[in-house]
Amino acid sequence: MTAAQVLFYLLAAFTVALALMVVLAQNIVRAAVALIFSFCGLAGLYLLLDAEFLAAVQVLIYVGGITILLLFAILLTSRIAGKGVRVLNEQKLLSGLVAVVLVVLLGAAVRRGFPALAARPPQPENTPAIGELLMTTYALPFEAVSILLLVGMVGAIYLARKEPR
Amino acid sequence: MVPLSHYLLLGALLFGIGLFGALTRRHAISILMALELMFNAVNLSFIALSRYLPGSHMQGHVFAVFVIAVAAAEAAIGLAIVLGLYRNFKTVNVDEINLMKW
Amino acid sequence: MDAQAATALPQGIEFERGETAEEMYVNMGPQHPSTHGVLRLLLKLDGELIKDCIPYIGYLHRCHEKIGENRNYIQIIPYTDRLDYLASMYNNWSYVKAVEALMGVKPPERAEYMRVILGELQRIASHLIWMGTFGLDIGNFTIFMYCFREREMILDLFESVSGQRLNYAFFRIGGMPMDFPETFYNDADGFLEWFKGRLPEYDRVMTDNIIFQRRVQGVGILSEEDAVGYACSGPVLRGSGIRWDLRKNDPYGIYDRFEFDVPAGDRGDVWDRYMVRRLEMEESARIVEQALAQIPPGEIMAKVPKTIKPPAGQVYSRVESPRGELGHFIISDGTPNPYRYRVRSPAYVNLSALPAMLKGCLVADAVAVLGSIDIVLGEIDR
Amino acid sequence: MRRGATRHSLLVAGKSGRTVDELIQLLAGMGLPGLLAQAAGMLAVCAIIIGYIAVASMFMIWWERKISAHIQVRLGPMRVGGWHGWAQSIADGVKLLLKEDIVPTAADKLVFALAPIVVFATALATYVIIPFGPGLWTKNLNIGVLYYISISSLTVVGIIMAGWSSNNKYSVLGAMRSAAQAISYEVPLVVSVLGVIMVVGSLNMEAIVEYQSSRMWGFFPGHWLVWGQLVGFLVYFTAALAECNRLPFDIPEAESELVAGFHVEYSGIRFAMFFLAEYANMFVVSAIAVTMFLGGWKGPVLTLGFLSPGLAAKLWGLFWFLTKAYFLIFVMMWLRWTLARLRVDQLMHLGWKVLLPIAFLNLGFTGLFLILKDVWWGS
Repeated sequence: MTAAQVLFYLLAAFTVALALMVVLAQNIVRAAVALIFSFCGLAGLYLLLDAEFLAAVQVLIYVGGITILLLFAILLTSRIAGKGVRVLNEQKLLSGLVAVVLVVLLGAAVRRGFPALAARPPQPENTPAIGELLMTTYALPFEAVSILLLVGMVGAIYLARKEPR
Repeated sequence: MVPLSHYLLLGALLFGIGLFGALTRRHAISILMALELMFNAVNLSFIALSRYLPGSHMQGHVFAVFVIAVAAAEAAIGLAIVLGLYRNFKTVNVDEINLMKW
Repeated sequence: MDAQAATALPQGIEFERGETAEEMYVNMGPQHPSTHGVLRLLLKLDGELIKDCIPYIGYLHRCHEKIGENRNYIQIIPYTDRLDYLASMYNNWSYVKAVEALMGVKPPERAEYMRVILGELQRIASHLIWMGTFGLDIGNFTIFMYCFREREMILDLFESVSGQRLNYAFFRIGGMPMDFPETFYNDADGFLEWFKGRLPEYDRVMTDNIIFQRRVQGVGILSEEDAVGYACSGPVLRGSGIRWDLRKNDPYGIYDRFEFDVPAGDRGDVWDRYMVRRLEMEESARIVEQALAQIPPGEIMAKVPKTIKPPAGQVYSRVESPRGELGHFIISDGTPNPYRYRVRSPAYVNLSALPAMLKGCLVADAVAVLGSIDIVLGEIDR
Repeated sequence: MRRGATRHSLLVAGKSGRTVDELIQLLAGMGLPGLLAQAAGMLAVCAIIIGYIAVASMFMIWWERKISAHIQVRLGPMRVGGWHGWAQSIADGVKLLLKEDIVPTAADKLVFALAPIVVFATALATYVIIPFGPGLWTKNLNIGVLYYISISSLTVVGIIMAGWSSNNKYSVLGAMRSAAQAISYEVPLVVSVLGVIMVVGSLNMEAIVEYQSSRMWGFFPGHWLVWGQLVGFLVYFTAALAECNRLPFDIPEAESELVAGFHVEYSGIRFAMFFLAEYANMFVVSAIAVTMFLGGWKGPVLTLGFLSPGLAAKLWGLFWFLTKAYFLIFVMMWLRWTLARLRVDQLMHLGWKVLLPIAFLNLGFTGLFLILKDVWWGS
């Protein structure tokens, strides 16, 4: 096994274990912390895929931005969470079944669709290539996303604003 | 070398876990977290495909960037909704919030 | 939420129930770096916003007044030192003045001058401590050491006069026990000279600093009506725009012989209270200078019997301490012990206005506002 | 598999990760198998950095105490160790190591234990890209600046973990303040740095330093980016102060309001880790500022007869780099001991309504300037 393989399986196991903790943890803050670490594991996987720009963006946006926001909202809405509260609803079995079936189907599709593709074609340097694509081929979607972000920002502010008395 | 299918399987597994969480968790913020997990599973697949498929020209990366941007917007709005729910219902457990209008 | 509120609140105290669920009850104190002693503030917070506040006192209660009733008139003097331990001279002064009024004794002129000099120096020392700790409250650590440097000099002066640095017990019924030592006049002149040079330094660190101004301006506003309604006095009252100073409005001793101004604010915010104290230091230095120039030679002690037995009757005497109107109320029944001995403490009364000032402030403001009242727990709890 | 490819895929190496690679090759030359040599080399570098952080932080703590003391007309530590109390930090460190490790009963033990590790590990991770001198870096990443920005945003995670797990109202308040502050100041920080990246056209730290290397009239460092990007530098420095939780932006730990904020309940070695991380972060922030605005390790190089020219250049580079970085650290300490603390709302106001627009204006003008330059002088 090469270092890359060792690292891949370690990171994969780490990420999956923490993802399980996210959905199963009793305590929501612990779940959020597990989410943060699983994002870090995913960033490591991106590095293994030579996607260093996205790895950095992953850490910056997901860990430094989104999960911090999540934690902030958790601190605002729930005090030190009580133990023994039911965290899953009654659809456990059904949704578990759905998820398992989905994973099996996807796995089958993957096995069938991408038979042991292991060679990596050469790839241009990440950051400039992405920048160029965003500014040329994908300029329109890029602008659409910026408008989406603007709309999201306005909406979030409107929703979270306190009603004027 | 790690074959592409392993990355895709990992993505599928994470997506399944996220789906299970989104369907079963009671806490609204937990559901958001499970959603983020699913986004990330998709991102992983995008990037893996982009890396392995010949002639992919980084499109997967660009889509991942878009997904991250959308996820950020989703998180902000979702959290604002959660705060609104909390203000109105004094709870964030979605199965207790069963009124269309208050 | 209810369970939490129940544990946070002492028995018998209840906040109004709010409608938002984001409230949090926080105990600020009794162990907290910014409560200047053992004060406990119960804060009802909405995020960082203060919805309500209840000061909860009594951690330093030591039956000062009851002890007073069981001591004779001279023995009480050292006890008064412990009231407002940052301005002991004024406690002595107010008490001694009350007994003198009860007995109809008038201290000699030189003793009056000595009292004014020591008192005004004490006011500077007290305001210096206040300024330093106020700096700590809003996160400016350097002013603290600057102020303590000058206060140390005043304490050196006091030590040369009375032998003590904090609790002097230096005033006597009917005058002063000892005259100034020879070196005192020179040292006092030197100190005043030095001190005037230091005031611009304080201004550079505190008054002129934009962050400091932003932190204190428009914060913790106490309106004129509220200030009067809560019976505030001293810099808190003057900060709200009422020029009320007992040295001018009810001149005692020889204060009518000196020229000085009474600074006052106009908005009643923390900044005004800060500026009032800052300017008062200059005025006090002016008074000390005039008193040092005018002080006549002569007796320092009036004729007073060995055992002090004031005639039956009652008296209320007040002085303008650095914190406001400090009063002593004494009922005598003709015996060597007072029948009733009561202290009107300015910090206690001023503290009662805190909730009014705090409504709608942030947690950080709570510290600044509390600091601007200049409380001394030794006096509040007695 | 090719060796070069491994390095590229694993560590995203840049053009020249010189000194570290030399070390690894040296180890490999001693007969260690490739993977082991690489691991040993990494461990050695890690040990060097941790050692540097420990020593430098202790020095900075002592230095800050001396600076604050002299600002406040006192002397500071004078006893321990003899000369001006130089051993005071060591004594304090030993004391903290020996102290009882207290975990509050109601705390979430796991998160409580993890939080200081997260904070310290993030501080450590940012040292990877700091170019101490020519070739003196752990890894010369292509995405250097972006790497710093993303890793530095992790600190707040540790702070929130600490604040929440302590189960103390003051620490929760501190954690919330910290989260709000980190999010608000991350944005102007990134935007202010973008100006530099646009001018240089690279995220690589070495490229940024090399861009600033030429001098005017033979001595004046006219190509330091601080001249053209003065606004960016000021915005960066202000936001960086906030990122380090230093006064006037230390509201997450404001001792006079929140007692000590997020680390109220920590003591002993765990507290020491927070403390070390704070000083380590100060150094990182200054080092990044030096690299991006103040010419990095560039400075007059004098030849030292008894050293080879390459080594002399490295040592001089290290000297100039540390001199500039510690000057910035001195400024940070100076500010801390002369300014008052901002209030939460003022902090937000400053971040969103003052720094951010200024940073955007700076970005816009930089872009305009670059375009005009292209149009007038041609590329």
